[in-house]
Amino acid sequence: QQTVKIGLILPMSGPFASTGRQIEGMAKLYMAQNGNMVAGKKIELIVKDDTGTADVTKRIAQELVVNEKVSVLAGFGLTPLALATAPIATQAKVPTIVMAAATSIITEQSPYIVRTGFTLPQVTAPLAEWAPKNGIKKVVTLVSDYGPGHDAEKAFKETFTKGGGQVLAELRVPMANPEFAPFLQRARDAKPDALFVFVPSGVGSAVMKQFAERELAKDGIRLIVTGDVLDDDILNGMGDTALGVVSSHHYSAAHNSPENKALVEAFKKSNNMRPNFHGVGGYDGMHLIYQALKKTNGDADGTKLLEAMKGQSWTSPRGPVSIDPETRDIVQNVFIRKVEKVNGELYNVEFATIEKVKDPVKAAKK
Amino acid sequence: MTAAVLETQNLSKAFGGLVATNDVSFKLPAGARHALIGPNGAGKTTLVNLLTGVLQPTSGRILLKGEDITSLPSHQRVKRGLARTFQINQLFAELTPLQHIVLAISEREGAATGWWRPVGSRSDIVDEAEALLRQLTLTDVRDQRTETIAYGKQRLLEIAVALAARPAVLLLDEPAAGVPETERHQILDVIAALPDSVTLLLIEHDMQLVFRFAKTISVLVNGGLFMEGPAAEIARDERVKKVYLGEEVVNV
Amino acid sequence: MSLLSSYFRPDTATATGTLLAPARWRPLEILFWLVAASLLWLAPSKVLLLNEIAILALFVLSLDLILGYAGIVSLGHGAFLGLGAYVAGLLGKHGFTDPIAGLLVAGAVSGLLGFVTSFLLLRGSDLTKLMVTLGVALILRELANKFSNITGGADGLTGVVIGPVLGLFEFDIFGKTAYAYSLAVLFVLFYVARRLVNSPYGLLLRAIKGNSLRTGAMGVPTNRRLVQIYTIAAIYAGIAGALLAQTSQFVSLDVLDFHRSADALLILVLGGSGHLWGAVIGSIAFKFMYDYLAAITPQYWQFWLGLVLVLIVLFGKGGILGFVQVARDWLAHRLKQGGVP
Amino acid sequence: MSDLLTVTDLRAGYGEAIVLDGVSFSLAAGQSLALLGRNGAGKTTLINTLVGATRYRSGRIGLNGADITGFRSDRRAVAGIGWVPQERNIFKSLTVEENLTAVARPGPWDVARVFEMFPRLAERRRNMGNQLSGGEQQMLAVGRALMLNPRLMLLDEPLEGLAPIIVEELLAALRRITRDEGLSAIIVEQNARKLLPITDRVVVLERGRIVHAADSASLVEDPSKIEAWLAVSDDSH
Amino acid sequence: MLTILFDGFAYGMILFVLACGLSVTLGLMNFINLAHGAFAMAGGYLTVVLMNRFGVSFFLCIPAGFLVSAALGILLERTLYVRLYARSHLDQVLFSIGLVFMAVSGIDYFMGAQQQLITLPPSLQGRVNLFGIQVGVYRLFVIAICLVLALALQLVLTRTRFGSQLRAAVDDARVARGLGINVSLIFTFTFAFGSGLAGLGGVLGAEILGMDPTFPLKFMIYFLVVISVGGTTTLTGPLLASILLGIADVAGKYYVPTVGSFIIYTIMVVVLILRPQGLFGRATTR
Ligand SMILES: Nc1ncnc2c1ncn2[C@@H]1O[C@H](COP(=O)(O)OP(=O)(O)OP(=O)(O)O)[C@@H](O)[C@H]1O
Ligand SMILES: Nc1ncnc2c1ncn2[C@@H]1O[C@H](COP(=O)(O)OP(=O)(O)OP(=O)(O)O)[C@@H](O)[C@H]1O
Ligand SMILES: [Mg+2]
Ligand SMILES: [Mg+2]
Repeated sequence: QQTVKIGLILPMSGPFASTGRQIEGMAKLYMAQNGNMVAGKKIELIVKDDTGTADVTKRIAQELVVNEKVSVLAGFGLTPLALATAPIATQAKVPTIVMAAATSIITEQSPYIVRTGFTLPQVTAPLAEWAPKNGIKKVVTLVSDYGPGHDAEKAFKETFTKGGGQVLAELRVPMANPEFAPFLQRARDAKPDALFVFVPSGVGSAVMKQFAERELAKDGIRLIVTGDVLDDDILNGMGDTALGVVSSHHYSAAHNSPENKALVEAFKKSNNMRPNFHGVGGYDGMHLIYQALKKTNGDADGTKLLEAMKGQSWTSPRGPVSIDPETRDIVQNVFIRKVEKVNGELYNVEFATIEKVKDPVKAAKK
Repeated sequence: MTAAVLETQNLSKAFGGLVATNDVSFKLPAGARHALIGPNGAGKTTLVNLLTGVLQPTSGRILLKGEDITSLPSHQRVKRGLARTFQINQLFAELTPLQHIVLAISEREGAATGWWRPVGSRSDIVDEAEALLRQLTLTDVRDQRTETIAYGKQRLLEIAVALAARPAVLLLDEPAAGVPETERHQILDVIAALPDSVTLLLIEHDMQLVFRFAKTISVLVNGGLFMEGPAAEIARDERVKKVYLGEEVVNV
Repeated sequence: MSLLSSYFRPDTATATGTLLAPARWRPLEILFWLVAASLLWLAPSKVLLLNEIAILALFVLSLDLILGYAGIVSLGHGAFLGLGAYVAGLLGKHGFTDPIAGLLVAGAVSGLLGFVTSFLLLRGSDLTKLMVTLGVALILRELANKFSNITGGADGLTGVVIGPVLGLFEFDIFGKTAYAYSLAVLFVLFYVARRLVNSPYGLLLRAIKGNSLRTGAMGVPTNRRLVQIYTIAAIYAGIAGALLAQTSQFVSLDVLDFHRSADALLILVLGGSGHLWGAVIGSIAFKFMYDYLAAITPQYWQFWLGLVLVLIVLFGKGGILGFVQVARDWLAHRLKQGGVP
Repeated sequence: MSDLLTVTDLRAGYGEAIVLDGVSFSLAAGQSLALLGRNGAGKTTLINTLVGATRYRSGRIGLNGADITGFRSDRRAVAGIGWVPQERNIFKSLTVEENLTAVARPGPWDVARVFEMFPRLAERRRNMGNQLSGGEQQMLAVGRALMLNPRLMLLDEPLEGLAPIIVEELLAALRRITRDEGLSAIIVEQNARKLLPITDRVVVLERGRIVHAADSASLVEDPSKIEAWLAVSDDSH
Repeated sequence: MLTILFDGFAYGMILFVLACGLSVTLGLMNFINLAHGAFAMAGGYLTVVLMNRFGVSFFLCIPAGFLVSAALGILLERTLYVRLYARSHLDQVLFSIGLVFMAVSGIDYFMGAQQQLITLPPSLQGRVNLFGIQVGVYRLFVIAICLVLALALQLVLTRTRFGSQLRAAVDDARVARGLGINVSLIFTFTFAFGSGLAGLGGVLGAEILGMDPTFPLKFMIYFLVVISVGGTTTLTGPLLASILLGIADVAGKYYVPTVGSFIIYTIMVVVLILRPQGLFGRATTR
């Protein structure tokens, strides 16, 4: 079989379309840069829209496996979409690369799932470590009231309290909720040093704006968030209200490395937008597949590919990364960043690095 | 006189300030051929709506065959033998006359909840329906969607549906409205042909019809009973002339 | 003569004939089911999609029962689909793996919810009904999200295990069993629904839809009938949900999403509400349209779908079936004018 | 004197069915015409076609000189046609008074005068359209048409459901209006006898064709003639 | 406490600003126009483009948003909507959803899938002290506009002949025409106005909600909740309903956060059970 097919299942329409676009754009960009021949095999990318609906994702995955005979499944914008597909991966022995969905448990659902995105706890814990060291002792957490939100809340609290911090209140915001006034008011009442926020990108801007509008800063409350809130995709639109907000994440379009500079350039040219943290997951996902194929020199057998992927390490645009052979999660540096104006545009400028962070949840289990 | 099948006791209905039915107490003896007349807005239709349970009275009681039905929902009143026609057609625009009648009969026969055998599988019902349609000269429009048949025919269907329920008491609210002179006799014949076991209350503004039909008449004015009596008396009464009949010549 | 004509204008002379006409099985109908079954062998690469269609068709069919026949509009029918899915999923997760039993339980539970909520729908305008049903569905979704310890919340319900159908047919990765199973269930329930809508009871429902004042005056306990049909529809939807959960062995919050209910409404109107076939044809058209368009342009297929919807409404009253009907009439008209017998 | 309304070879129907085929007649200003016919003869269809509320097929409608065949029905109304629909069609979410004012056009007829003609309506002026008795709706329908101050009134069974005494008053009023104010009227009515005294001419419609026409005066002597015309000839359509 | 009240009030106003256009097209014209959000989106994106690309002042965007959406309304009404007034509510639902889909992908195609945001002019940022409570300037601004709008509209509809002609046309277009009411003109005008209001809602909402292609679908539920709770026969109804919902929602989320997500829906269902025609709707008996 001369061509190796990769099934890329993404939400390309509906509320999570932007995630899909980033990843698709990145995957295509990677292929444009590195050619579509690897170890004598022609790489064919099949992009499918699952509209962010689990049963559709699973069906498409099945079709790709049984009809298209794809060697690798990839994409997955949301946790349930990945979870729904896990059994297929196991049953069909197809390596499945999760590029975006960020709950910790996913990789445990099938030995064939590999992660090139991030896990939420992985990027949250470092912030919780950093905070107490930087004069933040009392915090109110504010998260979206759904799985990932609860993960973030938990991850932050554990690390933060370990570091001597104190969580005054844990607020959970309904998913569909354009108005944050009541929650911000509660936060203010609690008089914390800082407010920790995790909400899916897209909702973030509303929090930022209303945080600024209510001038919580005036009451000496700082805003610390996970990178999702300051998604590079929309950061620049948030305006000066975002200036100075501290966040932690595994990727910033402003990351200072030649690889990244090149990537941002190219991506702006091809898709005229900034790459964001989902995009980079797609980029590295493709890289991982290419590397694995090189290693098996072209053998696309699922199990072989999977083995080849384990332990891979390379310098990604986000910095040095590797695939943890046990958990199949990605091990990467997490950065503490601050929003600053870089020649007219808002960016998350990294000022501290926590190196080689593994997914803390699984680390704790051992 | 025979016992009252239908009786109201101090029945009243107020719409906001307006008293549409004002302390009406009247008896309808079994087998009666009674007419209810009165000026426009006197409260005739309201009274029928009260009797049939479309409206709830503000005060007073309604008795059917001695049983208090004041608070019964309308469909249970029908089950107890009280049917009515509407002043303004209430038909199923989408359905054919045939379907109307079959449905009404099925409901009467308790067959309308049968959900396995198809409509029309019971020949007795279909035959009865056809007979009724023939009786009201609706055979020619049997299978047309009701909204497309002429108004006059729709009036006939309105009556046919009521008759299909085989009521003990039938309230007819201006059944002849919209039916041409030359064809009103049909309606009258149909009504006249009904056995005495059916008690009839007729509301009409067509005096010819009223006085050919009614043996006794009640006159309703401003929601209250103005006077009651044999048709002949009413026809001659000056006050009735004044408030209602005007110069209309009525031959009794 | 096709199955359509008799739905629109009776074609026999005798009264009994005209009444029975719609109930008679037409060649086209029988053909349809034969083809549907044979696709299991003829189009193995499509059975996964076909399975999805069969389930969708059942769901839309259940909506047709209340909307097309009884005239109850609903933007929250997904509630029953979702509930059914979760019930079946949870059963599978906790060791009760027999699919058929799962279906029945799911149907029963959804039916119960349908029965309870039906009483909220006896008054008010279309808009009111739309919003009450919508509200119920949204509340149910929030509940499912809140009780994530039971439902798995936003991550979805994993570890759903479904045993072989009738203890014989394992669910395979190719989706053959799934499709055969769903199609069989769809056929049985379609047949029952077909009996129901062509029975006096079905006629009664259409009458209530037409004019409930009159049905009341005929002696029909209108509300009780509405409650009944709503409950039945809920059972149907619950079973559809169960099929969804069993054939994908996974349940996530999106089974309760607004778009499920909205899509069902769309598909029904697209196919033609008030005819059981409208539900089926609508589902087929919708899914294939989606599959086809999304394959060409994963990003913008919605645009073309939207365009099709708009055109269908503009040029064909009553969805695809109505469209076909208009075409037929036009043709018949032309033939008459052309003097062709 | 010139004709106010001229109808030539008018054809109309619904979908497939042709209901009017080839109706021609004319009406002079101040003249009133009784339009008779059995159920389904096409009376309403004719009225509605004149108003422009049915699908018209062919033929010509002229209103004092101007050809209004191509007019949208609201422009016909402006051109001077007042319509009393057979089923009254009172606007249900408007009060009695609003029903009148909504369609009002300048002229001798105003709310006050309509109320004076139908005192019953004055009492009910605040009622919603759907809270009226049948007869009250009928009165309102007539009053509403008058509010347009039309040249030509088209009344489709305007006496339906009115108490005898009101009928007399209305007929008298109609006579006055046509005689004194030069208004023309086409009146559809089931009871031919009632119309004879107040109309100038009688037209009988049968299956969409005019089968008889005569001067009312000539019929007043023996109305039986009309009954003969209208008599149920053959019921086999 | 007072702050919460005000916040709720302000939130209510956002809801109203989004919904008031719909209370015209759906409420008064009885057209189930689910594409309402698309018109709002038109206003919103117009603002985004004008401000972010051409640096036009926000204050100019407000009238611009209204006019452009209104024009769009006229265009679509004349060409498409006019054919659907006589149709069943279901056809209208299908049709307008179709439009939404097209709008969603259309915007996505031209503007991209990611969220678009605007930054208010300084004069509208920050807070002022209003009888002892800190109040967002922009919120005040929105509230002012809403109140004026609602009251003006309500007056036009109840006090003028136009109002009754519109209702007549909605009740029975055929007869209204036959009685000399220029139904088409009235509908076009009203629809255009409703679309304009929708656009205005988009402009004013853009800052707080942000604009992305799925906007029309994302907020559809909110529009509909407001209209159904407020009742469709008046405009003050939806206004009061918005305020009620806003305050209840904010207060509820403040005092009993755990049930936060249920509040709006629960209120809606309860209200509609008790008063099917909406809190302030007039029941129209048959
Ligand atoms: N829902 C309502 N709200 C307020 N008033 C009403 C309502 N329904 C009827 N009315 C008033 O009650 C009075 C009686 O109405 P009803 O229909 O009983 O009169 P009627 O005797 O049938 O008159 P007609 O002979 O014209 O049909 C009328 O004046 C009418 O305006
Ligand atoms: N909407 C419609 N669609 C199809 N056919 C119709 C429609 N309305 C009327 N018809 C048919 O047109 C013919 C004439 O109807 P029309 O109402 O004009 O008669 P009419 O003389 O007014 O009868 P009536 O005295 O009962 O009012 C009838 O045969 C009727 O079946
Ligand atoms: Mg009456
Ligand atoms: Mg007529």
